[in-house]
Amino acid sequence: MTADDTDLRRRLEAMLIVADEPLSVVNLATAVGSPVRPVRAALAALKADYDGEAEGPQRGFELREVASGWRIYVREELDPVVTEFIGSQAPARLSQAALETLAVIAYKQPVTRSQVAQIRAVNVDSVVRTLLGRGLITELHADPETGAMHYGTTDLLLEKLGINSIDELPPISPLLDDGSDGFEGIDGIS
Amino acid sequence: MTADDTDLRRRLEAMLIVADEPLSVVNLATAVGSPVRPVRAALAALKADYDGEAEGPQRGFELREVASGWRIYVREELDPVVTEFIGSQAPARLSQAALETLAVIAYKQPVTRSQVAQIRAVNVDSVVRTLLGRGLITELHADPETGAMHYGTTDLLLEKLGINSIDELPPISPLLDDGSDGFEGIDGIS
Amino acid sequence: MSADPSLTSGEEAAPESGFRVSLANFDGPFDLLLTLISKRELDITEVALSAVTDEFIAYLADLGPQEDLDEASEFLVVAATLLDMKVAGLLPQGELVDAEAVALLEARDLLFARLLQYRAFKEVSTWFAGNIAREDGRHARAVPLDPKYRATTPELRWTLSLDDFAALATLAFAPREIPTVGLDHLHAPQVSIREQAAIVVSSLRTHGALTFRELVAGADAKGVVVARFISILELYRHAAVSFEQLEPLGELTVRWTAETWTDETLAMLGADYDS
Repeated sequence: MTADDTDLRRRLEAMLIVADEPLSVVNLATAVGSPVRPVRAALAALKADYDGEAEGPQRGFELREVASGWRIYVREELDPVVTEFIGSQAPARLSQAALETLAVIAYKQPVTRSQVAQIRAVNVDSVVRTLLGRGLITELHADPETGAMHYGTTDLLLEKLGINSIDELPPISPLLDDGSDGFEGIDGIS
Repeated sequence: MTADDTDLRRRLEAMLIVADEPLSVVNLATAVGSPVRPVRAALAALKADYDGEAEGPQRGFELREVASGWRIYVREELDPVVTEFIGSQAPARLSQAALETLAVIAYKQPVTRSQVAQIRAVNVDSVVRTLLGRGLITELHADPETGAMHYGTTDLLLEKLGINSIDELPPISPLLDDGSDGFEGIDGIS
Repeated sequence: MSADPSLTSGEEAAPESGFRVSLANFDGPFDLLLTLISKRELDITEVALSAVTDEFIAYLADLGPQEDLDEASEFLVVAATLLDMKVAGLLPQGELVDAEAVALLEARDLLFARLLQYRAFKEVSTWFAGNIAREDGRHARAVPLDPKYRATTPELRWTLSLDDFAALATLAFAPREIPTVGLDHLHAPQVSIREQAAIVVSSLRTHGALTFRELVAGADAKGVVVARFISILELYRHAAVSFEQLEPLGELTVRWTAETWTDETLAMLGADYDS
C-alpha cells in the first residue's frame, strides 16, 4: 500500500464519517479530489479492512454500498447492542396494500396510477399518496397526451430494501410480461 | 489482545459509530455490558489504533475524549476535505422545495417532519436537514408519545424577513385550515 | 381525510373460523379470488375458478351500497366474467365458435392473466416486507454536521420579501391532491318513482290523455324526467295507461285506461326500484 493509497483512504474515511446519507462514488471522488477508479478500489479495500480481511481486526462497523452510494453502518451482528441502548422504536409498517402497490411500481416503472390500479384492481390513490409522502416513490413525468403522472421508485426505497439498484429486485414470474400485454388499451381509463 | 478484548472493542465501535453526541464511559459500559475499567482501557486502545499507533494504518477519523465523553470525529488535519465539500454542496440560494417547506414550517410551527411531508406530499427529510444546517429552523421538542421531533423557525428567519416576531407574518388564505385538517392522526408516520 | 387505511395496520386479516366476508379483508376482487382459491387449495385453473365463482358471487351480494363505486364495479366486472365462464361450462359444448364464445374466451384469458399478474406482485411483496423489516433494524451512521463545518458554507442569499414569503406559503399549502374524477355528479338527489307516478296519475285522470312532452313539461331535472318515464312504464305494466304513437319517434300520447285503480296500487308501484 503506497502512501498515496493510505492518504486516499483517510480522506474517504473523513467524508464517510460526516455523511448522513449514502455518498456516490462520483461525489466521494469529487470530495477527495481523486479519479473515480482509485476511489472505487479504495472503498473496496476499506470495506475488506473493516470486515477484518486486511491486517487489522474486524470492526464494530461496516462499509456498505446501498442505493448507489457508500455508507457506514453498525455491523449487522452488533445491531442488538445499539438497539437495546437507544431503544429505537419500530417505524410504522407499510400495509399489505402499500407493499403490493410499491412492488407494482418498482417493477413496472415508469407507471401511471391508473396502470397500477388496473393491476391491483382497486383504487390506489391514497396508497400512492402515502408512498409519496414517505419518499419511497416519486413523480417522474406527466404523459404528454393524457397528462397522467408517471411514478417511479426513489433511492430511499433502495436504501430501505438494502439494495444497490433496482436491477437487484428478485426476478418475478415470466407470466408477468404476458399479463401486461393487452392492458395498454385500457390505461387511460380512470 | 484476547478475543474478549476484540469483542469489547467491536461493541464499543458499534455504539460510537451511531452516537450523535459524546458518550460517557459509564454510559458506554452500560451499553456494552462491561465494567468501566476495561471499557476505559478499550477506548484508549481504540484511540491509539485509529491514530495509527497499533498495527493498522492511521484512520481518517479519530476518537476524542471531550468533557462529556467519547466521540468519533473527523481527524482534525482532514477538516479541510470536509469543509471544502460542504461548501461546494451548499448553494447560496435555497431551492424552491426548501423555501416552500420553510414556509410550511413557519406557518404551522411547531410541526413534525411527517406533518410537513403530508402537506407537501413529498418526502422532506433532506430539505429539513438543509434548513437546519442553514440555521433557519430548529428542533423544538420531541413528541412525548411518538418521539417525532417538532420544528420551528429561528430568529435568523425573522431577521431575513425583516420582522420581529412570527406573529407579523401576513395572514394567508383559509386554505391553511383545510390543509391542516386530518393530519393529526398520522403524526407518527415517518 | 381520516386515518390513512394504508398505514393503520400491517397485519393481514386472516379469516379463521369459517369463511367470513367483509370488504375490509380484501384489497380488491383479485385478492378475494386468490383467498377463495387458496382456501380450497387449488391452483389457478378453470376448475378452480368455476368452483369459487359461487362464493365470489355470494360475497358480491353482501356488498352494501356504502362501498366505493369504483371498487364495487371492479368486483362486478370480475363477477360477470366468472359467471360467464361458469355458464359456458354448463352449456353443451360444440357450438362454441360464435362471436360471443370468442369474446368469452378472451375475457377468460384476460382474467387469468390479470390474476396471475396480481399473484406475482402479491408474492414478491413479501420480499419487500422482509427486506424493509431487516433494513429497519440496521443502524447507519447519521450524525448531524459538526457546527464548525456549517460555519464555512457560503452566506445565504435571501431575496424574498415578506409578501413573497406569504405567497409562497399559500402555494405550499394549496392541496396537492392527486387529481381524480369526481363522482359526486353521479349522485343526483333521489327521485321517487312513486311520487312521480302520483303526479302522472293525477294529471291523466284530470285530462284523460296527454302527450309525454306535456307530462314532463314541469320537470326541471333529468332525474325527474327519467323517474316520470319509468313511472309511466310501471303504469303500463299495471294496464293503467295505453300508448299511441303514430310514427316512429313521433309524438307519444299517454291515455288513462285504468278500470280499477286504488291508492294501494299506487303504493306498490315501483317497488322493484326500491333498494
